[in-house]
This record gives sequence, structure tokens and C-alpha cells, in this order.
Amino acid sequence: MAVAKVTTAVTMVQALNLALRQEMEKDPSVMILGEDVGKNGGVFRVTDGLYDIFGEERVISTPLAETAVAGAAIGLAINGMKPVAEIQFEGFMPPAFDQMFSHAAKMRNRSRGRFTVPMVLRAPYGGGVRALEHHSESPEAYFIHTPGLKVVIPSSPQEAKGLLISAIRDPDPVVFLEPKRLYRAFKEEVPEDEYTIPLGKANVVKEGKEITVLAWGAMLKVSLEAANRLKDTISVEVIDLRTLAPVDEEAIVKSVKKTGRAVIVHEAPKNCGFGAELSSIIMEKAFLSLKAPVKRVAGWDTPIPLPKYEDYYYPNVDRIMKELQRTVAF
Amino acid sequence: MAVAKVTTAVTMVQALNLALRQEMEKDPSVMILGEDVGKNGGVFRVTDGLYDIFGEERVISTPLAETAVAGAAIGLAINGMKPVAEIQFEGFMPPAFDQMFSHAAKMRNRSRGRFTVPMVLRAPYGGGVRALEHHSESPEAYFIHTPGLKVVIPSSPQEAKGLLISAIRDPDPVVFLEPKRLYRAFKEEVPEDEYTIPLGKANVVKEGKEITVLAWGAMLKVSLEAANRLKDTISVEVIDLRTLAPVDEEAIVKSVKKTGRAVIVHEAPKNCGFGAELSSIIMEKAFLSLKAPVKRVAGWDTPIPLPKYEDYYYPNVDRIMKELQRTVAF
Amino acid sequence: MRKVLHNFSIEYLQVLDENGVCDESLKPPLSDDDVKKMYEAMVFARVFDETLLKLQREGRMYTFASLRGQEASQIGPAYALSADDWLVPSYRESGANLLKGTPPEVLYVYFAGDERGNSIPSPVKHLPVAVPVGTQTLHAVGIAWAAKMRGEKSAVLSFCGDGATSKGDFHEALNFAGVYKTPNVFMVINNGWAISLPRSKQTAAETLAQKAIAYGLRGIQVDGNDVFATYSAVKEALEFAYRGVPSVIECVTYRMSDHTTSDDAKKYRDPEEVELWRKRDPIDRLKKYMYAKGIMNKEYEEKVQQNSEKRISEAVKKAEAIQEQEPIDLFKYVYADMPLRLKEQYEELMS
Amino acid sequence: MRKVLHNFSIEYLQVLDENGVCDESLKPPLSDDDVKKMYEAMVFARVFDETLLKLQREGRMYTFASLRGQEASQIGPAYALSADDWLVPSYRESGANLLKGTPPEVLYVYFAGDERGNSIPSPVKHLPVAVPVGTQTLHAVGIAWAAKMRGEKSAVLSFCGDGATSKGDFHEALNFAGVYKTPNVFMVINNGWAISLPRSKQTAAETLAQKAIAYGLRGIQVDGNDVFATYSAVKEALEFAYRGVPSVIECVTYRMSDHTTSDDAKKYRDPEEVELWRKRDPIDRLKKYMYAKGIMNKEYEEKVQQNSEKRISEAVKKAEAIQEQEPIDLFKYVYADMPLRLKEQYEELMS
Ligand SMILES: Cc1ncc(C[n+]2csc(CCOP(=O)(O)OP(=O)(O)O)c2C)c(N)n1
Ligand SMILES: Cc1ncc(C[n+]2csc(CCOP(=O)(O)OP(=O)(O)O)c2C)c(N)n1
Ligand SMILES: [Mg+2]
Ligand SMILES: [Mg+2]
Repeated sequence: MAVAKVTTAVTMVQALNLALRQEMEKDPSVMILGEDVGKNGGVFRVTDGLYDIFGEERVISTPLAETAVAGAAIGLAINGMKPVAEIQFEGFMPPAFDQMFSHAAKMRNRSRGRFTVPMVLRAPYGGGVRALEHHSESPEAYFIHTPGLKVVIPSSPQEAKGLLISAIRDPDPVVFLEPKRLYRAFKEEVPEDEYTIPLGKANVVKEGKEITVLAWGAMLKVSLEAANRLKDTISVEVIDLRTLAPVDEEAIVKSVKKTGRAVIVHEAPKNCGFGAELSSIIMEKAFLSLKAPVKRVAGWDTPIPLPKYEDYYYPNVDRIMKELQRTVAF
Repeated sequence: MAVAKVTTAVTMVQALNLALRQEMEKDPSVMILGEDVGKNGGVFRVTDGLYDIFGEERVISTPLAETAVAGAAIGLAINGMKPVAEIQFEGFMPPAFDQMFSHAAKMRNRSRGRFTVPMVLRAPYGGGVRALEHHSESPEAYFIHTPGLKVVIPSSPQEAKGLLISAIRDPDPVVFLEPKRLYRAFKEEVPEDEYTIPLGKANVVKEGKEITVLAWGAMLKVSLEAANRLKDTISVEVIDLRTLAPVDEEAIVKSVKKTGRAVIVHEAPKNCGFGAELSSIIMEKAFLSLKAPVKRVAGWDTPIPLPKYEDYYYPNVDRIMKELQRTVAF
Repeated sequence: MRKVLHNFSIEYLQVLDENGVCDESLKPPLSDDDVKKMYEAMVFARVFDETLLKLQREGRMYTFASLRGQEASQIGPAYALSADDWLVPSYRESGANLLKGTPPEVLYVYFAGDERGNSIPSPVKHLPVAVPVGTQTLHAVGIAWAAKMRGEKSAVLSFCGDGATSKGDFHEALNFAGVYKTPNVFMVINNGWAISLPRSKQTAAETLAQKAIAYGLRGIQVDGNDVFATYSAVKEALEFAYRGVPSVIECVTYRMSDHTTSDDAKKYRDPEEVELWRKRDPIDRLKKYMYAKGIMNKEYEEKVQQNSEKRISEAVKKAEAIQEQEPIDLFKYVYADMPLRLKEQYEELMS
Repeated sequence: MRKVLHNFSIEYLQVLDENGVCDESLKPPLSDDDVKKMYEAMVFARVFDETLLKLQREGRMYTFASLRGQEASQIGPAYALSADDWLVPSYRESGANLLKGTPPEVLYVYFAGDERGNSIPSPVKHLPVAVPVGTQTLHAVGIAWAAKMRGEKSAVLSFCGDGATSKGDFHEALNFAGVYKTPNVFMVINNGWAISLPRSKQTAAETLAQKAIAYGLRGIQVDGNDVFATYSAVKEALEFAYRGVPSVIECVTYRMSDHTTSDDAKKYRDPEEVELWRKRDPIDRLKKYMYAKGIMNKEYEEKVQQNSEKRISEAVKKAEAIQEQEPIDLFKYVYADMPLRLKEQYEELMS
């Protein structure tokens, strides 16, 4: 990452907004579509102000139809545009799923490269904001299990900007999930100039010797907090995966070969979540280095509770600490 | 399973047909809906003849709309019916996914038990029949990752009948995936009377000492074949999981604790497939028994090729044998 | 040969005009008592709404979708239902839900972020709040279809918004209803906005009622701020529904509040438009009629207001006194029987 | 007040009647040469179809969807396109695809189960076969929208069936087209059946053309076995499209064959119905017209047939001589760059 000189402290929402603006300024084929992304600037304000700058031709509030948002974006991408489509909440991605699964993911392969789908499907993602039902889901595994899609989840404002720019420039369809509880949780110095963070490369956020934590999105901070609280007793390495598909297996294997232990943290239900894939990768590629079983701290295998009880649901610092301790003591 | 006395040799298609007929005779609230299930008897003839017996009120060829098939089935189930909905091919389940994910899976939980969805969503599933694009998919992981759904995949005519009857009687929504390459692949003696095979219980199909193979659907036979070819050199235990959600963890763990090794076989893409979950369960619950890493023999992480090249794609006897040998030799 | 194959038309119905003047030739057969009950339900809906907005601002609740301005679009239709008919609401039909029989404390519990608020007490026939826009129209078709199969005299009244008409689910639902002649009445509440998208940009169709034509259904547009029109159109549609003829009813009304408590409508709409609609208030309109008719006086008006406030403050008390759910309740309703894995996860949570 | 708000009507167009008699007042401005080209394309489509059905029976191909009977519904529309216009087909538009410029050997390679048959040679502007019914209508909207944004004079002609009109995707596509005034022409090929479901049970709407009304689009029904009518309706619709007015065109035609080679239509439909439609054959009809007009004679007729057969047998030879794909081709087109995991999987496959 080539970090430019001028930086400003911004939230993730602002960083994403900046990324969109700069890419739209640079490349006239970049356009935004989705529910309420226009004058309203999106329900989380990620596209705030872009309508005023680029007009209703390039920042388009669509009718209420997620299948169409994805399907039209595919057509736009095939015919030379670079659509950045927003699904208002990840809980409303399922109606867009068929188009992503049947077409976005397969068009390049189907046509042997004649037609390609350089689109981004953005959505606020995950829980922790006391939202209504269907507004706190973590559907990354559905997309990861779909060959032909890339899946990216940023963990901070700086990450968000660099990864989103890379996603927009990527020649393949990218599902870009934005942890909504990080949207305004903190500010970070972010370079004003454009920069990219390569897709497919993980980030070792904290080095350690005894155990590896694999996390992404909002769970990164929670994991880091757990690692820090344990700093006097356990040397924890924390990796931010950033791109979940294709995932950076080399970084994972390298770390676990060093530490011999791993815990994976995610918000999505445990059963068949991405944690399972990561655990299996470690099993397959670092078995002999393992001193303890790889464990998953994840959402329960239940629907996500309404706001009053959501704290019971998501992995928290305590649960992660407990698992780290148990694993090291194994 | 209480096996009745009179049996007949039937294909899986016939066994499923019999199950549907008997449940419809027994319970007037059981009904069938889906594309071409009526007079045409379904494109694979699973519902053949039922239209003539039960009439167009209970065996309903619907308009071409998978979202509606699932969504209307939910309403029917809420209001006292037991709909068995067919999706013509698993590749067209994605448009039904939102209704299954957002409502079928959550209605009981959402309403604290006031409203329930005792429906079955059936579909032909998997590859190996030289079909068009979208007709050879294996989408089980999407459903398994969705709490509130059950997922069942039979591996033979006898299994198919007993499991489908259980699925129809189950008080919760069941996704029932039928390996289309087994539909007419072989006949098996099947009890004429109704019988059930409990959901959530795996079946040890072949006992063995050195390595466990976990498989389901069409991969069971392929796995058994691999095991048999190796019978003089490796003692392979083969388990048919039957129900993938909730999966029979006890049976899996028991077997792997005995054998110390495991290979999982599935048609779906490897990345984040159900094999990953199974590998993780073993990691978490039988780590100390493991003599070698658990391996997955699965579909590649690519779209499924058109018929001419599909043999390159699916796990076959050779690939399984190789993995079994490698794992035992580890 | 170039010829006209088919002609279609869409009608508009208004019974009470903006000044509360009633077109007696169209007035549905409602007794003065009925009219009072409808008025009371509209006031109750509004007071419920105002109370919840206040409590939300105080942080005692989570997101809430106000129904202000849409009282006539909810109460007229709900009043037309019999106990055997079903109500399938979206998230904005608190008024209809209350009239259908869900106690206010239950609804409040829902908006306070607790699943028990979606546990509609038996035998009240209405589904829980549906958040994914438009999806509930398909449930409405399935429920109606089941009733028809069993030969019950029971129809299903479902609600969705102007935004929902753009969803594939809406389309597939109307089409199924047409093909299976299910006893459905599809209310389309055109309140002018889908969050920030004005009706004019939701679809190029001149009316939403004409969407019925695509499915061979009955379609009509009504003045959604006129409780006689909404009642009458639904009553008529229910009669058709029992005979297997589904209808679409577009209610033209207005969302007076922000979309929800998370929204700020000032970002995208003109306050003048809101002002315009304030003059068309559905409660004021009915009140004018009732005063003119002599079935309303100041005393009654105040009493209705006070009773509503009292009933709601009692409900809030009751709701806030509800015991916390137990952690086991997270796991208990996922399946009829709790699988091993959920038992283990519950233990892990408690450890 | 109960009043009619809006009136709508749906027209029907036929130019050549069943006996090949032309309504000259409606005849589109086509030269004799144009008519011959259309005739040739129709015959070519039919011979292609017959050849593939034969090869399929011989086991040299996989599933194939015959277009027999629908030649006029494909060739008229495709003939109306300019090279800058896009064609977005379903799986049954081989005739249109060939006319648009995809070589027959490429199409054959597709039905022989090889992805390279979906690699439409540049610069031919048509998408690969779309199997998931109705989904392609949304791609058509996106492509048209992109063209409009760039100010190109390019419209998109998409095809879907009567069955597809029930899908949510179709609804959302038409609605988007209406809102964004995209240059789209939506052909709805009403061939009477969606596999085993007759048109009458697909929707309760009297026509499929009237579905346009739900979105404020132009809608017209045409005789789909009349190539002048299909050409003319599309030509007109393209002119509207360039000006930002999308259209729906219902072609009433008939699927003479089984749904696909995997289907057996005898299970569900009356052979008399098929017989009835045999008399309405679109090629025979045009032939009658051409004989009467004096632009057709036996010699020409035979030559067209022979040329078609020759061209196709050459194509089949070419197609069957194509080299096998390499296993690496399974992995090469998943992403622009092959990720590590795919490289490893390729190695595993080759080991
Ligand atoms: C499928 C889906 N997409 C998006 C949303 C987010 N959302 C909630 S309400 C709403 C607008 C709905 O508008 P309308 O149907 O007119 O109903 P209204 O809110 O005006 O009552 C949107 C976009 C949702 N709940 N469901
Ligand atoms: C979404 C989807 N559902 C089901 C199918 C299976 N299927 C293939 S063609 C077909 C019928 C299509 O009918 P219609 O749209 O009228 O087109 P036609 O085949 O008559 O050309 C069905 C059900 C599919 N391909 N896609
Ligand atoms: Mg609205
Ligand atoms: Mg058809």
C-alpha cells in the first residue's frame, strides 16, 4: 500500500464515500445504483453528496428491487460500465443472490472470457447496531461458496478505502460487505489521495507466537481487544483476512505453522460458516504444526435475536479470551 | 427403521413417488406444488400418476416462479397444510432462497412458536447426468448454513422413501435434495408399507477400522466403491450422513475416534462446502484421535462444466482412493 | 389487421371528500355505532403511534415505523374483516394490527426489540411484522389458498407499500392469486414514498391499481385518507374474494412522518408537500363528517382521546413490566426439538 | 365519487394472414430482396433445428430446445436489428442467434456440451444462452441502460417465453426499463406452453401484452407466425426504444416440438392442438405469399433448402473437428487471474 502524505481522520463511512468519489472522478464508467443512494445518500450516508456532484445519471436511487439491482448491474457491467450496486442491508441480499450465483459468478467462465462482470455489490453487514430483524445478518459464506465471486470485508476506515478502490478496479464481481457497527465507531487517519490495498492479501495486524486469531470486519477489533487483554499471559498473533475469497492461504498457513494454534472469530452462524473453511485449510496444510484443535468463536446456530438480546449472540471479548486460553492450555 | 415384510425392487424415483402417495393418502393436508408436477408428473417423473389419483387441487403445476412456490408454500404451511414443494432443478433454488432464509427458517423463532412452517422443499440435485448449465449444482451448504432449516439427502431408494416420509411429517421446514444421478441408477428392495427413517441420524454403511469416509447422496456409492477396491489394503468405514442439518455429530465423532482418520466426499465446490464443517467438527471433537489430517475430496472451486467436461469435475473413485491411501500413509 | 384486442380501465373511489362531505350514494351501510368505532380505532392508532414515537426518542424502544396519516388506509380495511379473515401486515400496520386484536402491549414489546412481540396471541389471525418488503404477499396467497382448499369462508387482507410493488415477490403473488383464484385482497398503500424514493420514480405506471391488469385481477384506486372509501372497497373486495376473485386496492395516502425513527425525511422531501397533506388528515376528515352528522361532540372527542391515552399508558406499563427472556429462549424456537448442537451452544453461552 | 381514472387498450397486429394474404396497408417497407433474406433465414433456422434434433437422437449432442414453429417470431425481430443493437436470447433462439451473426458451428458446439459454444465471437452483440428462465431480461435492461448512458444509438432486443412472464425477474426488468426509459424491446414468445403448463394456467391475464400496462410500457400482441408482423412490430418498437420508450411485444406462436429433447409432450398435450398449428406454419405462410407475389419458384425453394443443408453439414463437420478443451480450461476463466487454490486444484486434477 502506497500511503500518501496528506491524511485526515475519518470514519469508515467517510472513507468509503471518499473512495467512491475519487473513483467516479477518475473513471466515467463508475456509477452507483441502489435503494436510496441518491439524494438521500444511502441509509448510512455512504453515498452522501455524490448525487450532488455526479448527478442522477450516475448516482441512481432505484425502485425497491434487489434482484433488479444486481441483474441490471450485470448488464451494465457487460456493456462497459463499472457499477457499484448497493443492497441496503445484507438481509436483503438473498433476492440478489440468484443473479450473483447464476450470472455474475459465471459469465466470464460461461463465455470463455468474452463477457465479464466488473461490478461491486456493496452492503452494510453484521450486527451490533440494535437493528430490526434481517438487519444484522452475516451472509459472507453464501458468497464465498460461490466460485467466480470475490468477497471483501474491511475492518477500519483505512482498510475500507483501499479495499473498495481495489474492488471497483477489479475485473471480476466483488461482494463488498461493510461492518455496519464500524461505520462510525471510530475515526482513523486515512490518506486523502487514492490508494489501493490488493485483494487476496491478508494483514498481520499484531504479531504473536503462541496462537493465531483469524478475523475480519467488526470481529477484528474485538479479537484484538481480547489479544491485548491477554498480552501478559499469551502471545497472540491477529490476522485480518480482508479478502475472504480468494483467501490468503499462505498467510494463514505461515502464521499457524509458527504459532501451532488458531482460533477463528466470526459473527455468522457457526454451522458451515467461513470459520469451517479456515479450520479445514489449517487441518489440511498445517496439521503437523498443530498443538491444539483449531476452534471457532462464532454466532450461534440460531436466527439472530432482536435488539434486546443481540448481545447474547455475537462473539465478544470474553468468549474469545476464554477460547484463546482454553486452546493454549489444551 | 421398522422394515415391513412386503418389499419390491424399485428405483429412487419410484420410492419417492410411493412415499408421496402414501403420505397423501394418509394425511389430507399433504399436497404437492411445483413446475410441471401435475399431469406431466415432474420432469423426472417423481410425481407421476399422483395428479390422476389426487386431482389438480392437491397436485398442482404452478406458474414458472420459484420464489412463489416457496413463498406460497410457507403460507400454506402456516395455515394448516403440509406442502411438498418441488423446485424443478437445484440450480433454480436461488430464487426460492430468500423465502426459505428470511421466512421458512425463521417463522417459528420469530413468532415464538405461534406460527410454524412444516413444509418440504424438494429438488433434484447434483451432477452426473450430462445436463445443461444450472442443472448439476450442489447447493446444500447454503441451506445448512441457515439455522432453522433441516437438510436431508438420500442415497438409495430405500433411504429415499423413509427419509421423505419423515421429512413430510417433520414439524419444521426440510430441504430435501435428491441426487438425480441415482434416480434410476439402480433398483433396491423397498418395503411397500410406509416406514420412516429418523432425521438427524447417520448410517454406518460399512464398518472399518482405519479410516472414516463421510458421504451423502450420489457420493456414497462412489465412496463405497473406492472403499471396496481398497478392501485388501485399507479397512474403510463408510458413513452415509443422510441428514446434513442437524448432522449426527455423535456418529461422526464416534467413528473418527475409532479410526483416527477421515476423508469427506462431496460434489459441491470445496470452498466453504459442508466438508469444511465436517472437518471442523472432527477437529474440535476428535483432535487427539487424529493420526492424519482430515481431507476433502470435493468439486473444484469453479463453475460446473458443461456435459462434455463434467467428468473432470466430480469426485470419482480414483480421486477418493488416492486420498484414502494418502491419508492412511500420512 | 391492426385492431384493439382488449380494453381495460381503472376506477377511483372517494366517498368522503376532503371537507368531510359524504357522497351518500356511495356510503357503505355503516351504522353510527360503526362509524364511532372506526373513529375510535383511528384515534387509538394515532395515539399509539405518538406514544411510541415519544418512547423511541426517549430510548425506550428501537426502530419504529410511524403510521401517521395512514389511519384511514388501515382502519377501514381492518374494520371490514371478520374474525375468520386473516391480516398479513408489513411493518407499518400497527393500526390494523391493533384493531384485528393484537393487544397494544404485545406490539410495543416487538418495537422494544423482543421476539415475544411477534407472538400474536391465538386465535388472532394475523402474521407477525414482515420486514423484507413485499415477501409477505406470497404468504398471504398461501394462507388464502389453504383456506380455499379447506372450503372455509376466510379471506386474506395483506398490506404492502408502493415500494413493494417493484419487487418480484409482489408480481409472483398476484399472478398466483389470479391463477388459483385465491381469496386475497392486496392492499397497496401508496403513501407517496418508499423511504426517499417518490412514487413517481418507483414505476412509470400511471397508477399502482393498474398493476392488477397484468394478472387479470380486479384493480381499483381509492382515496386512502377516506375511511369510508377504504372500508367500502375492501368490503366489496372481500365479497369477491370469497367467490375466488382476488383484488388489488391502491390507497392513495401519505406518510406524514419520517420513514422510520432512523430516517430524516428532510434530506429528500419538500416540507410543502407534507403541509399539503396535513390538510387532508384522515381523522380530521371523519371528524368533520361526524360533527356535521351530529354523532360527535367535544365531550365524546375528548373522551376518545383520553381513553386511548389511558389504554396505551397501561399497555406500556404492562409491556415494560414483562420479564426478561431467558437465554434458553434464544435456542428454544429454532426447531420443534432442540438439536444437540444448540444444547451445547446454550451451555457454552451459560458457562 | 366513483369514476374511471384511466383507460388502457392492447392492440393486435397481423400483416400476412394464415393463407399468406398480405394486408398491404400494413406491410413494412421490405424489398423483395429483404423478403427473400428473411425466408432464407427461416429455412436455415429450420434446417439447423432439424439437423440438431437428428444429431441429438444419434447421441452426438446433449439437450436441445427446438424452435420449430417459432421461426417467424425469431427471424422477423432479428432482421429488424442493426449491428449496433444487442440480442439477449433465452435458450430457444437459435434462429435469431444465427441471423445476428453467431456461426452455426459455434451454436452447435454449445449444444454438444462445450462452453466454447457460448463464446459469442466478437463483435457480435448477443449474450450467451440464458438457461435460468427470465433472468436475462434484467441483463437486457442493464445493457440498454449502459448504451443510453453513453449516448449510443443501440437498443436491446430480449427474448423470453410465456412461462418467463411469471418470474419476478421479468417484473423487475420491465419496471426498471419503464423508470429509466431504457432502449429495450421485450419479446414475449407465447408459444402456448411452458414445458407442460399451458398458457391459460400461466396467468389469468387475457393477454401477455397487457403486462406492459403494469409498468407504463407500450404493449402489443402480434401474430407470431407472421414474419411481417413480427418484423414490423419490432422495427416500430426499436424506433421507440431509441427515443427511450421501451415496449413489450407478445408473439402468439406455437412450440411444435417437445419442450426439449428431454421432454415428451405427449404426456400432457393434445395432438389435435399440434395439428391445428401445423396449418399455421410460418414458413409455409411466407412461401404462399412469395409464390403469389412471384418472388419464389420451385428452383429457388430447392436451392434455399440445399444451401441450408450444405451450410449446416459443413458447420457440423467444423464443430466436430474442434479440439478437446484442455483441463486447464476448467480453471482458466473463473477469474481474470487464477487464484492459488485453483492452481493447486488443477495440479491435483492432473496428478
Ligand atoms: C426486500 C427489502 N429491501 C429493502 C428494505 C429496506 N426498506 C425498508 S422499508 C423500505 C421502503 C418501503 O417502501 P414502501 O413499500 O412504499 O412502504 P412504506 O415504508 O412507505 O410503508 C425499504 C427500502 C427492506 N425492508 N426489504
Ligand atoms: C428459473 C428457472 N426455473 C425453471 C427452469 C426449468 N425450465 C426450463 S424451460 C421451462 C419452461 C419455460 O417456458 P417458457 O418461458 O414459456 O419458454 P419456452 O420453453 O416455451 O420457450 C422451465 C420450467 C429454468 N430453466 N429456470
Ligand atoms: Mg411507501
Ligand atoms: Mg413457452
